[in-house]
Amino acid sequence: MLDTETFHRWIVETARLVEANADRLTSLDAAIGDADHGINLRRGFQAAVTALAEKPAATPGAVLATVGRALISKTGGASGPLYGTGFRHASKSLGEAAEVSELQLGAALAAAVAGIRQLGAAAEGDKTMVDAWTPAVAAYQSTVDGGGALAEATRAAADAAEGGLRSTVELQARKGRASYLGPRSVGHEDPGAASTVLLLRALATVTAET
Amino acid sequence: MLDTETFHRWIVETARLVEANADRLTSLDAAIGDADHGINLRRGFQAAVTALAEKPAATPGAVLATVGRALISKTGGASGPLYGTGFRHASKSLGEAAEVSELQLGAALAAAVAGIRQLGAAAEGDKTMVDAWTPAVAAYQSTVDGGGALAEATRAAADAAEGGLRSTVELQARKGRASYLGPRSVGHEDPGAASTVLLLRALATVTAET
Amino acid sequence: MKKLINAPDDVLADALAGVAAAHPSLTVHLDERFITRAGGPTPGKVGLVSGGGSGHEPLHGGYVGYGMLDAACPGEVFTSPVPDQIHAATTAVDAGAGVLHIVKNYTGDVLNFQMAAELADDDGVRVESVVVNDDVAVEDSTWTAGRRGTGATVFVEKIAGAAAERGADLATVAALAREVNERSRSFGVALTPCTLPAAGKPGFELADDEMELGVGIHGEPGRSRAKLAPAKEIATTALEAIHADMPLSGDVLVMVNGMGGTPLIELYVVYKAVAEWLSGHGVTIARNLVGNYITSLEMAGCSITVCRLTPELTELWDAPVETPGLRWGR
Amino acid sequence: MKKLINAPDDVLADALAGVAAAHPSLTVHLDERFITRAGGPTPGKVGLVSGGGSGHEPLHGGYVGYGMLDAACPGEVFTSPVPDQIHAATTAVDAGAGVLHIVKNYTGDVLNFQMAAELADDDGVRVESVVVNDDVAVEDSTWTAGRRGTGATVFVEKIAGAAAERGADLATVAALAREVNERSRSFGVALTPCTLPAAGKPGFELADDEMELGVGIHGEPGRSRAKLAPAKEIATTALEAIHADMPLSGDVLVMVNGMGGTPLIELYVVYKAVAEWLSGHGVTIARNLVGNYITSLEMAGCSITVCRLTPELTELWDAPVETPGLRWGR
Ligand SMILES: Nc1ncnc2c1ncn2[C@@H]1O[C@H](COP(=O)(O)OP(=O)(O)O)[C@@H](O)[C@H]1O
Ligand SMILES: Nc1ncnc2c1ncn2[C@@H]1O[C@H](COP(=O)(O)OP(=O)(O)O)[C@@H](O)[C@H]1O
Ligand SMILES: [Mg+2]
Ligand SMILES: [Mg+2]
Ligand SMILES: [Mg+2]
Ligand SMILES: [Mg+2]
Repeated sequence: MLDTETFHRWIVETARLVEANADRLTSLDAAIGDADHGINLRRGFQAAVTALAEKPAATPGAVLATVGRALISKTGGASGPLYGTGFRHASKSLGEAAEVSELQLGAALAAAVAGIRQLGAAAEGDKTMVDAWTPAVAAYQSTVDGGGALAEATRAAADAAEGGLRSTVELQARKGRASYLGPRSVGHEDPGAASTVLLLRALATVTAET
Repeated sequence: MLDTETFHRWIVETARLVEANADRLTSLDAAIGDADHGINLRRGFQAAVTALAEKPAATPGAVLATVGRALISKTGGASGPLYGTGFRHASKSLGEAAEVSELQLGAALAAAVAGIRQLGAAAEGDKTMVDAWTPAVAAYQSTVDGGGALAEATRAAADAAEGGLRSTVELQARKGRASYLGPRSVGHEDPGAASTVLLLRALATVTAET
Repeated sequence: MKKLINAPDDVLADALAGVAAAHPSLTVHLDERFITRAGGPTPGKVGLVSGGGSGHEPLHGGYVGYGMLDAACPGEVFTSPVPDQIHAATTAVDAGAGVLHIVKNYTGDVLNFQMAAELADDDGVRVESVVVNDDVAVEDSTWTAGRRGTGATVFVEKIAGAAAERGADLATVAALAREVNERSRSFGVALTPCTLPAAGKPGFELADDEMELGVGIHGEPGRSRAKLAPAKEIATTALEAIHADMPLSGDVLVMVNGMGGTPLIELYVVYKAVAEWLSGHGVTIARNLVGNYITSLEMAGCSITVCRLTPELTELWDAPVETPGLRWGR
Repeated sequence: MKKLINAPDDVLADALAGVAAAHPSLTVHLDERFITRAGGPTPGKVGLVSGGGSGHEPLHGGYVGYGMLDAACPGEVFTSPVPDQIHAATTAVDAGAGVLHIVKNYTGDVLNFQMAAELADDDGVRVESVVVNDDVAVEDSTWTAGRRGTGATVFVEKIAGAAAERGADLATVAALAREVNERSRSFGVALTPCTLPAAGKPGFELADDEMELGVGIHGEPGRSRAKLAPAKEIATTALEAIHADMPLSGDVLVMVNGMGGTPLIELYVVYKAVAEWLSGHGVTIARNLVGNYITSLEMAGCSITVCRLTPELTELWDAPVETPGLRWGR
């Protein structure tokens, strides 16, 4: 079971990874977008960490609601509303639960990706963060379904996200700013997929000992 | 004695030298001015050559009047009115004469520099074209006074102008755009003094065989 | 990176404070990050709210004022504004007649305005949105995010603003805004890249003899790289791309827009080429703008926007406007 | 060199043709190289003629129109106009009340305007000249060519233009122009050099972390090279130089002017710093301009100009003006 504290640590760890990788994310975005993804997410996750510090959340769901709200309010760009909506949907899925089981976490992750897909209208193969989220959620689910431990499932999710990220290199973008490039978008990793890997890697890290 | 044709060739030769040295003149102006002296003079002397070709002048004085008018009309900058006025004063000094003696040429050169000094209000030592003109006219005069031939006198004038040019390196500008630099104008040749050398070198060339 | 700034993170806050100090006709809500007319909402008038990433000045804050916008929401440099600030601006300018959101077609802008519209709707404010998508450099297909919104935004804001000022209702103002957008097309060319203050290095690279054809206003790559060409050829490339997409005829409104780092003298050189191409194709320039109206930081280059006018659009274009960026008739 | 041009030698001719095509309110005399108001001279009004090297647009051609100039004489890029064109413009705008020449203090401009004034005098046209010399970056001593004329030219043209429009006579208009010049000071800073089209390479060089303090509008070197500093420090340096030369107090008109390659967002960052410095020194900004008003091709940087207003000057500043570069009140 994951407690509120673990969710809090997830966000702090994500913010740390985003900070450490901000330049890389921005460079990826420079290649096929407008060179601000790292800057946007750094601003967004710093705001999320600050919001959690200022008004500590009582439940895992409340953590995610605060994070979603902060991301929407502070990130801007395409990624802000998308990640923010993802966290809000995940939060709703968790409801008032004080502790979260691996099944509940799986449902929350599925809710997140559903929210993102609904808002952005992107399908798998469109070369967006959805290409990292979708296999990650599937890998998590099948690990849990196969009786795997939570730590195993989150690691599988992060690994699958990484696979999804790699798969975006070959793809031509059909959503977001990179789609303006048409065929010239091929040959580059999608920045949003890259940040999704960080998010899930952070989750694997904070749940590694559970 | 110098005929109209020689005066015409003087201007053509000057235009050629200005063209060949335009980049150097512009670089000198870049250091202490606004990087256009070669461009200005090229435009001016091309216009002078064209004007002479379109409407051939009948006397040496008419050649210089046409040149003065063309320089004033087409050069712009500080150098246009200054050189133009110099040529016009020289023209007036020559009057209607069909041929010009070394004495008459000496008077014309003296008139040119007087016209330039009057318009620009620059004295020797102000780091302007006057620093090349003044010793050149003096050298011409003393060569002629000493019984030297015309060819000798024009060569002496060109050499003295070159000496004057070199003397400008050490000077601090007190007139023209370079004066805005104050002490920072020291250490560079004055572009107008450099173009004056070309003008007098051209005169020496076309009078070498007289 | 050479910029007249204090610190990369302070650029927007400092610039907004500068706008506040410079323009008594505007109220700059520094904390909430939006700009309104100083007088508050005009009773009974439809409110016009636009916004987008900063770095395109005078767009959008410079177009707040009589005859144009009621509010502008500047995002971080090249980053769409967030729903909160758009929501706050929308509520602030609503005078009961509803609010039109003028949104450039970028996923980020569209999503953030959409969220803001939902928040405003919860407050009972009627919101219509028009999405500007005039850039012919990118394909408009159901398989992409569609065309980008660029220069036509200035036309939409001016003409819809004039209609709103005359008392047109929300549906009419929105329909006019969409009409202007549909009748407008743009094409941009970059000679140099630009540098986001927070990034510190150029967003893309161009060789000394290269230009980017079809560049986006955030420095997004365009249709192709090409060898730098004379202004006349560049104008022809742009106009042919526009003409291929929307055949030009009759009276047009033309904007030759500088991207921030291009001197006005060059824009006039381009304008000459544009005027000659159009008159050679039987098209009449009835109105024009030459200058920096929608920029991309210090990018060198220009964009050309053409709007096929109708008598109604011409009349609304001519109506008085009084903003820091566009002013005539008062 | 990356420029939107056709050929270096055609820049001015092409740009003038572009100005002619863009502005029906202007008549561009393409062969004689001067720009007048389309309507011809205003009977009984003192004519205002300015001019100078091109590359500073909108100065001067962009300031021809109601309430400002009657004619502008553009020289080649960064080169003063020649007497012929100034003479032709002077004759063209004389409506019997005489003509004021507004000349920036550079030897070339002064000499060429002086020759033109003599030619006009021969034609019986009364000419007065005012020489603008507001740049505090260079020493004003009898041992130099004196101060350079920069940003104050915009103020002189606007205020003298308003007085002429109201029917003031030549002596009065000239006296006002001199008063504005005497009450104005400027200081400029360059972050990058600019390139003359005909030269093909930058007129000077600056390291990646350097700026030129006190730069001239033709890229002339200034007081000193310094390490690039925050906008606030740059504004302080400029204002202290101005204040040391002409103590500031009371109401002022301030211009934060972009040199051509600086985005507007940065000018607002500078304006904030300027406003704070002035209010910290008890000086009130009564009027301001923020934008590109007197440029140096694509140079990045800005200049700050301050004019100590009087009630009369303020009123004349506020008077209607209708030019491509400055417009309000009609
Ligand atoms: N419609 C969409 N659906 C899902 N993800 C999207 C969509 N559009 C963009 N993205 C994601 O957002 C990322 C870009 O985010 P960011 O650079 O922060 O925003 P912006 O494109 O507005 O500058 C892309 O790499 C992509 O993963
Ligand atoms: N007052 C003056 N008297 C004599 N010569 C001058 C004066 N002012 C400038 N010059 C000369 O003109 C030269 C510069 O000419 P040019 O570059 O063509 O004009 P500008 O300075 O207007 O750009 C200087 O190098 C200097 O020799
Ligand atoms: Mg981006
Ligand atoms: Mg020069
Ligand atoms: Mg962005
Ligand atoms: Mg010059």
